[in-house]
Amino acid sequence: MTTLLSVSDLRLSFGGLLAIDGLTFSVNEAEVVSVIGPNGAGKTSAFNCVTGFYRPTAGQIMLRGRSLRGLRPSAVAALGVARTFQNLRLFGELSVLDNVRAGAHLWLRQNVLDALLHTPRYRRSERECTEQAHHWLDFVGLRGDRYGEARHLPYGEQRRVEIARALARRPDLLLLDEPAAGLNHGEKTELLDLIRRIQALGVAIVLIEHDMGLVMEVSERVVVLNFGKEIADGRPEDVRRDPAVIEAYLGSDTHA
Amino acid sequence: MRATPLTSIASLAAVALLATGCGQGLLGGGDGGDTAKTNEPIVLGMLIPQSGSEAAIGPYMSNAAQLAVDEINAKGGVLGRKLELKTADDACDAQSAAAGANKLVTEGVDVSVGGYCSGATLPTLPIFGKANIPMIIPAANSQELVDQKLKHVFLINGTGTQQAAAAEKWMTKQGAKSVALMHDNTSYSKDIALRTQALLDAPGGADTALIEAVTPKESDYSANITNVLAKKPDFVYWTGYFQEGGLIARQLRQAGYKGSIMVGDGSVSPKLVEIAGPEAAEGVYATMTQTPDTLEGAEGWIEAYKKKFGTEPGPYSNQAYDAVRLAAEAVGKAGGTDGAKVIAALEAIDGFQMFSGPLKFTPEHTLSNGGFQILVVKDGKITLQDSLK
Amino acid sequence: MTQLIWNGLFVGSFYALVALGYSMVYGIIKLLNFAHGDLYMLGAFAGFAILGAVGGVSSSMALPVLLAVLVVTMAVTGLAGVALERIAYRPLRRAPRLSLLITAVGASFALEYGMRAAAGADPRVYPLRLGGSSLEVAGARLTLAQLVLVGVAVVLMIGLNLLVTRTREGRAMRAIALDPTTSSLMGIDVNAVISRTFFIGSALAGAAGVMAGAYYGKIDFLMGFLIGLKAFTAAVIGGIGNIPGTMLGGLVLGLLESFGTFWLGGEWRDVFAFGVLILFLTVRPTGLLGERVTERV
Amino acid sequence: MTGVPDTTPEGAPEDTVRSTAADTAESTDGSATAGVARAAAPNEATGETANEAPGPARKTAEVRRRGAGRPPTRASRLLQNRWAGLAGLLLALLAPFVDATPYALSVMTSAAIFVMLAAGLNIVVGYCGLLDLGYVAFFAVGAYTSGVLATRLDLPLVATVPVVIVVTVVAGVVIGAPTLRLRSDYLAIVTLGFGEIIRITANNLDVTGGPSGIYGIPGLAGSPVAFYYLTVVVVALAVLGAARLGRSRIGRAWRFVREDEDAAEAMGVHTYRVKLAAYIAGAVWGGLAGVLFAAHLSAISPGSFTFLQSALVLMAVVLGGMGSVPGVVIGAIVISILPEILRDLADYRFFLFGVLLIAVMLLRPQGLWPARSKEVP
Repeated sequence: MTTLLSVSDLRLSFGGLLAIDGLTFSVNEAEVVSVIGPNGAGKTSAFNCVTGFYRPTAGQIMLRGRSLRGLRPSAVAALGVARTFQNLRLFGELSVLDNVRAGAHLWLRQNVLDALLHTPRYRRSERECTEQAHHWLDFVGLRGDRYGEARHLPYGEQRRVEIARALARRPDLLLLDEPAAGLNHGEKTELLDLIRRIQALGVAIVLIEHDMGLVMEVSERVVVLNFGKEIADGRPEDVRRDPAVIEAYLGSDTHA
Repeated sequence: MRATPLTSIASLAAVALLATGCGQGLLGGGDGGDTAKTNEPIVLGMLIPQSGSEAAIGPYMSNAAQLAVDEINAKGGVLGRKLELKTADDACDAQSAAAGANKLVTEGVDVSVGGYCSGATLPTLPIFGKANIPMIIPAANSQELVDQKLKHVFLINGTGTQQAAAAEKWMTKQGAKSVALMHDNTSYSKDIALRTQALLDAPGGADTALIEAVTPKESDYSANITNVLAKKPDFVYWTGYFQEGGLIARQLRQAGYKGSIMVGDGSVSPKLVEIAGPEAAEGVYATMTQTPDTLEGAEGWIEAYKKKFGTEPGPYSNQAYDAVRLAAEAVGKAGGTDGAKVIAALEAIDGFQMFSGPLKFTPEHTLSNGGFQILVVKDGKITLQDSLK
Repeated sequence: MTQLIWNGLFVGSFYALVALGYSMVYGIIKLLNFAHGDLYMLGAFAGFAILGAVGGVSSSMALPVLLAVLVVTMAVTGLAGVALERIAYRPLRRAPRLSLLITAVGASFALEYGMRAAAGADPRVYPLRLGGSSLEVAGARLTLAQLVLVGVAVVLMIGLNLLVTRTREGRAMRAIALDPTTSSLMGIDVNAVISRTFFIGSALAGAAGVMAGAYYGKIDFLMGFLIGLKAFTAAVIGGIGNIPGTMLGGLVLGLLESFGTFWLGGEWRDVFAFGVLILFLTVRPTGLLGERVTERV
Repeated sequence: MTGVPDTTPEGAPEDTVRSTAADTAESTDGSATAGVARAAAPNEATGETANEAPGPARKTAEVRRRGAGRPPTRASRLLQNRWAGLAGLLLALLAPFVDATPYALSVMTSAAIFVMLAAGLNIVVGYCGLLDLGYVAFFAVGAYTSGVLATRLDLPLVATVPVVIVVTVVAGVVIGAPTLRLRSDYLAIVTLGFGEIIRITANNLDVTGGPSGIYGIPGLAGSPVAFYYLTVVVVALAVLGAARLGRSRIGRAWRFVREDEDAAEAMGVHTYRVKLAAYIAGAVWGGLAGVLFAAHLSAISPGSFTFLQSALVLMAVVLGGMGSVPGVVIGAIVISILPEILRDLADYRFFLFGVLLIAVMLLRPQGLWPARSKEVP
């Protein structure tokens, strides 16, 4: 198994507050890794560091031996990382198809002159782009209207569109930030299936999730964070029995 | 409307083609030419600001022009034809002016008697020129209008050069040593300042201490005034408009300036005194062309104007009045409204009586005598100080 | 030299007064109230109308009368600001920021040209003027009226600062600035506090308008446009949303302009001021006293 | 808008729908396969199977058949937009046959130039969501560059066009590069400041003729009619170009930025560069409009490039519908022709504009002719 992403000794502070305090983990090719932990543990911050939205205070982030630190998010995306957001971030007033076409931005080969003159290359690339968008919407099993505005879709469908958009990027690494939040039971089952099918495409997945059932079901490894510190990293069944994890969750539960 | 696109476009096209039959379209052909016009009125077109920042000026000019038209018509018109005045708004803006000029051309104007803002008048020159319409410009007077040496353009307002000459003459007469020139960075104002500077630069007499440009429409000119006073001038000449002129006079006095202050013709307004306050305005000189107020024997004219419009005449009323009279004179001399003949008639005029004195155009089509004189604020009123004759 | 400094401080105190309203409104609802400069104009005209209604006043009574007019005008422009927020801004609070900005531009036009339709394009002249003799201090010439105006500005600014830092009202404002949703959950009436913020900010602009009218004498419907831009520049220089910073920014901009005019000549003054604005926004967008926001790339 | 065909699928002849669907597929985001899938969609009921696509496209068509049951209004909508454009152009071309007086030509030429400005600003504000309050700066740069070169070097105006493009691109970069990193509301004021800087600079420099500007700029065509037609053609191409850009990869990226910058970044859109591209495109459009303006008026001065002009262009874009090409064209025509019709109300014009801006934002933020939110497959 080759390592795809390795994060070592990642630190991030906002002013005096230490949001991430020495996080180290790695993800292999086509592996599903979950990052769990109580609210405010620094999970999403870690995502934001990897994808370039935050600048880490210290530490290393390597993707296939290339450092991602200091790159802007679009440059990270260009290296094959795609993500979804904790609170849906669709382009609400654009059509569903256009949303997914965003994923094609990086590999679409056409320039301004092609667009102005409508060259054969423009037509070809637009055709391909639309085909791909339909393909990925089919892949995530979208039932709703693809031509209408994305914001008019039901919540669960919007989640699917966001994943389809990320997949249209054809990433090697997909970061999913709480994809099951707000989904009903049936939708969660479909999500589980979807994650497996994505993995089958050879895409590695890092998952932030609160639904332990889902986490235990799909993950090959689980990383547990608490107060910005990593407290466990291992196979799901091992992590589940880790006293530190139980403490963190029980502790946080009693306070909650 | 549920028509198919093709039918609707076809019907549009049909409507359009039908409409061309009305005569104004491309296929409509000419409108008969000048031959048919012998009994129609002679149309004078006047482009003036009726909206925008200078909107207040428009009525002064159009009223006076109308007064002249009515007087001439009362005496039977010109060549047996009546005069008719058409106005259009230039909003003191180039684009509106171009549209307005084209509008006047479309309405069949024979002579243009308008033009107040120089920047807005410039783009209208080729428009009237192409239509072979002579222009008698009553107010706009920037040097660019003259520099183009256009045959159809005549200026009956004093030019910047003439105003600068009057200013220099008065400064020398007052024994000024060191003159500060202030302008507002508009073409009219800057032109006078630079021309005054050129005259002052000649050996002898006063010298230019500095030229200071200010931003118009502001309230605080203390920074500019500090610059001016640092050079310790004994004469300050402001060539811009009264809004800033009043503030500058006031702030100069507040800053302790004791020397003379003079303003250009754009600042000659009772508002100048009001803004500056009576103390600060007292003794301020102004370079100004002859106005009804300062002209002996103009009382009757002012009365007629007041009777007709219920207000006092204002800036450029007399020039607008003269422009109409001059146009009538030239058309009469030319025996018709043919552009070339009217231009020739204008060039040949010698001794036609106007407010500014007997008229004869220079080869550049400007007044041979600008008629500038020096006014002064006395007891809060603007009065004649010296006619510089 | 001292003259340049005094000129700069005097003009700067006007900038600061107007900039405060900008800054407060921006701080609390992140709206750049483009029409704020026009409230300054509105204040000047309101003062003019009130003075006209009062009639002739002897010059010995000028100062007290003007102070009374100042207070009334502040109330009038304050209410106008509140109305502006209610009509034009509140319905759009959840709309995209672009809509809100465009509305603000529209409000600016409506105020300017509405005033033009009401009062005409010609400048008006205040019937009552602060004149007075001038005195010389350390090589700078200043008038008593200027001292009074600067004094009033300082009092207003100190009062505002106390209000924001020491009172319940101020705490509520700061809370909303940080997080409007949580604030409303905590029982703060967000709408009321925003209204009051508009009232205070607009009242300060109105006060500056009356002071300008009484000192300079000439008022016109476009007088708020440029000072609005300058006040924004001042707020950015000092740190928008930060009250002491904004005051400092006003004074700094006044000084910069004073010296800029001296060095570059009057025709380049505005280019200089806007250049400084762009420089600040590029190099230090948080301004002199603004705190750094968490860096997001 | 009367005269704009308001067709429905029922009203359009069947064969028109079919043939146009084939040759206009390129004009939408749709592709040929999408077009085929369209033909195969259930409600279309053409009964033709010859166009059935093989393989994956076929499959997607079926999926959509199951999922997205939308009435097939797209072909007619497509017709509508394309025909609306053609009808507008035809109208513009025929107008001089109705009225070719110098006045009408002058007003129509100005309106056409204004349409081009609005189309350019629409790229910046409508597509990309960046509020530019100093757009007239690019108009000025274009007009002055061509005017100065033409009068000082005695060049024909056409020869200045390449230089104008280069200069406006540079201006776009110079103005955009430092400011596009700012938050959107700061950007608004900074662009306003830049607009003023350009105007004041033109007013202060000698090479630009100072306050009185440049006069005697040569025209681009012999007669006003010829120049009008030239302007209409150039403007039509510019509008078409802006629309095509809007439907391309970069155009979508602009909209992604407008909708959500973070999400756009996450999808690999270099938001800064994309914004700069919008700015540069807007600058070039504005600059070329400036050349037409200089040729039209023959004299330009700083007074033509004030903040009011920027505000008017913005007004046209907002009124017509931000991001909507037909909307913006109509908005621009309304804004430029209305004052000519209502010359008596000139003094109230800006007051009305201000009130209208607020009213549009409050009541109909999408404008008169909104951008399509629903996609035509």
